[in-house]
Amino acid sequence: MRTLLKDVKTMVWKDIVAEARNKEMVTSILTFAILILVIFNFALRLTPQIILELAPGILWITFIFSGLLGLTRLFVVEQENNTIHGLLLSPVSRENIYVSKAISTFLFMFVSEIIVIPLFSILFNVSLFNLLIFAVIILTTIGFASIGTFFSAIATNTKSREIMMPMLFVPIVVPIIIAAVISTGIVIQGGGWDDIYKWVQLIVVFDILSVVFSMLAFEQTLQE
Amino acid sequence: MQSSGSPAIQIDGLTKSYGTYDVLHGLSMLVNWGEVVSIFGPNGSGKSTLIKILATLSPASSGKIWINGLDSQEYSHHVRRNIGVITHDMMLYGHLTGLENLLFYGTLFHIQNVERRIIEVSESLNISSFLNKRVDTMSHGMRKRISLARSILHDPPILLLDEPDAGIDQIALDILGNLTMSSKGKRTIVMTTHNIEIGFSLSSRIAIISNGAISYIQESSSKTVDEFKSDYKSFTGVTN
Amino acid sequence: MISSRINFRLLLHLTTFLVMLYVLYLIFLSVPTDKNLGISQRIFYFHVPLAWSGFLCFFIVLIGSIGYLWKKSLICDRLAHASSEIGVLFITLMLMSGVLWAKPVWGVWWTWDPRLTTSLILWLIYVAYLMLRAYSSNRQQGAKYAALLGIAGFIDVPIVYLSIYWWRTVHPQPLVGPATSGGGLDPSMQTALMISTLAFTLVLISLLVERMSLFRDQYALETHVASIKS
Amino acid sequence: MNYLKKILTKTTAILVVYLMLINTALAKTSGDSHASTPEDNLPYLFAVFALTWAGIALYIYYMSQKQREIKAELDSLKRNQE
Repeated sequence: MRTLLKDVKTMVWKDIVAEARNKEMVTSILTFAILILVIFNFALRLTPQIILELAPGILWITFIFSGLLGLTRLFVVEQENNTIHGLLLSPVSRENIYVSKAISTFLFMFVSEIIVIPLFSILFNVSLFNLLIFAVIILTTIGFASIGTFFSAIATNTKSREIMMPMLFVPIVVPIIIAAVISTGIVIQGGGWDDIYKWVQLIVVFDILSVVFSMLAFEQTLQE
Repeated sequence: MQSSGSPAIQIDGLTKSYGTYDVLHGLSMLVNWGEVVSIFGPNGSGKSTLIKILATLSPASSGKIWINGLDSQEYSHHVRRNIGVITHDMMLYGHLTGLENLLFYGTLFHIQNVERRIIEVSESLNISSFLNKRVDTMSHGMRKRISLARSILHDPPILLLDEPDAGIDQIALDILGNLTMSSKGKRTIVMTTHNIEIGFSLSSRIAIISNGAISYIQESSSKTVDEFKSDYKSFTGVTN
Repeated sequence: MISSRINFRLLLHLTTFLVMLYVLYLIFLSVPTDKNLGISQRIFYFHVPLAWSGFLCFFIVLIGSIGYLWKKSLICDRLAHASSEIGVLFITLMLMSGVLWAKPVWGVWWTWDPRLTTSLILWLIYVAYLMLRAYSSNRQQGAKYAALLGIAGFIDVPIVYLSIYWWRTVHPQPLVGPATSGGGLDPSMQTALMISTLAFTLVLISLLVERMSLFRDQYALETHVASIKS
Repeated sequence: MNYLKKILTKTTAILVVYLMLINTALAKTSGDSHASTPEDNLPYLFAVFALTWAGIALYIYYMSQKQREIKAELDSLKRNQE
């Protein structure tokens, strides 16, 4: 357990330092997210009445597509000098490599989302500053990051990562997309914990399943 | 580290198949402590595959490998601590400095007193002067030397070199040669190379892979380079 | 040996063919026309068996995937690959027949009904499965990745169904659901449905056997070519 | 095997046409007995039927093409070896 924490900490630290220097992941997620928000503003004529109906959908489309952009590039960093072999040659277990990558991904996605939320609130006049919405965002992002990291490892090794990543990722995460959109909508419309309880439960179940599955199966994505 | 009795590397009936096609077929080999073994073979003969399997990067389809007496599939964690691997890939993070890279790998190997060990290794490889530069600003030769430092940081008793001489400059080549010579008797080295002269001069035994198995293995002292070259030709049908 | 295998296959195909002929007789000549839904109700005898055999295919993919990852058995890989192709074919046909049934019965081509939507997601997952094999850098990698997706997809589908089911109750649609499937079936209709399901399962098995043997020949040839080249 | 597939493809095609004809006949009679059920529905049934069989027939055709490719390659290999 202690070595797990230490190894994961070391690897996440490495990802954060590298990210802090090149800012590739967060910048690409963020710029893409802002562009999507702007397009939505032109594409839909949003009156104050319908904005409450559409806001959750817009928010989550933004998160999913900008997140996908980050996920697609996740393992490219490790491929540049074949550093992934460096990791695999160290005595760190494969599960720990997965866990650290998933945590880094979660952090980068979450940081971008935290920046998008106030922007969204300003641009669309919908307040998203609500503890329940944060909880939903955190839990759903855990789901995205955990299964996304797994599929990113697969997609990176195929001939066309840009096509394979969304094809693998989107159909599988349909349940948590639905759950996230609906519970965000309920909270925006004034609903409370009791109204979103079963949706949150669904997200948590998905998170647990995807983390367990990915940890068990991650080794298979790395072997040749 | 060297447990008494068991050889450094023992390979028994190693087979690696891709689908129904066998790259390695029933390869067996024994490497004793302190030996330097060079493996030659034409392209696609399975040299790199052998190194990958020895390095636990790729699982064997059948057959067994013992490294330091331990089954390499079952005790892969222990095995990884005992081996250092050098390939033409640098395995360094461009956005981190040389020092950060070494610290990162050192921590992953749970090295006691990482800083002291890094100083020790950087002095022996003469890399201290550019240790604080970011790797992506270094020259190719500098990176190669940092990469060498990375592979011996945890002081592995066994080194696996997969075409280490491919695409490196003279300085790095000299350092590699020094490293190999200075490790003679201390470290066990298995290397693959295309350069017969270098491989021959560095190693104590020379082997040829063909048809997925070791078809030739000799003490290098019993032959001259030219004799070996003609042997190589007759065993593989190609002049390197 | 070889001739007996071919005889077995011939027998299988012949049986499939005969049962299918009988089903066609039942559907078009024997079974009464549904009073509420009219003649289009006969689509039902294609639609439901296609769905059943499509889902069965993906169950076979799961079995093959587990077998391949666990035992590295190449037969399991062929089974999963062949089954995924046939499953995608069946679900495609099922979705198309669903669309063509929905129009006369519900007045729209498509409803986001849980069953229809889940089938669509399922279809997407297994199209990704086939793409993964096509885009992988080599056959072993493709087989392994596809097997992982075959298992993940199968775990995911019930959750997809549940979420869509809940989602539908939140967003009720102004349309009526399938009015007369299930319960109020005439006994002769039930028999026809059962035999039709059997017939489509036989079609599935026939196709599967042929596709698997084709894969075996294909791989054997590739291996042979690879060994000649090296 | 190739031969069998050819037969299968052809019979399927014939079967489709044949049963479409039957269906047309059927539609006329059933149209009379069920005044309430308009014949408009019939094309849908037609379409489903044709699609299903066309889909399966196409798949069989695809397989037979593959088989032919394999055979051709095998033959060329044999010729090269001789």
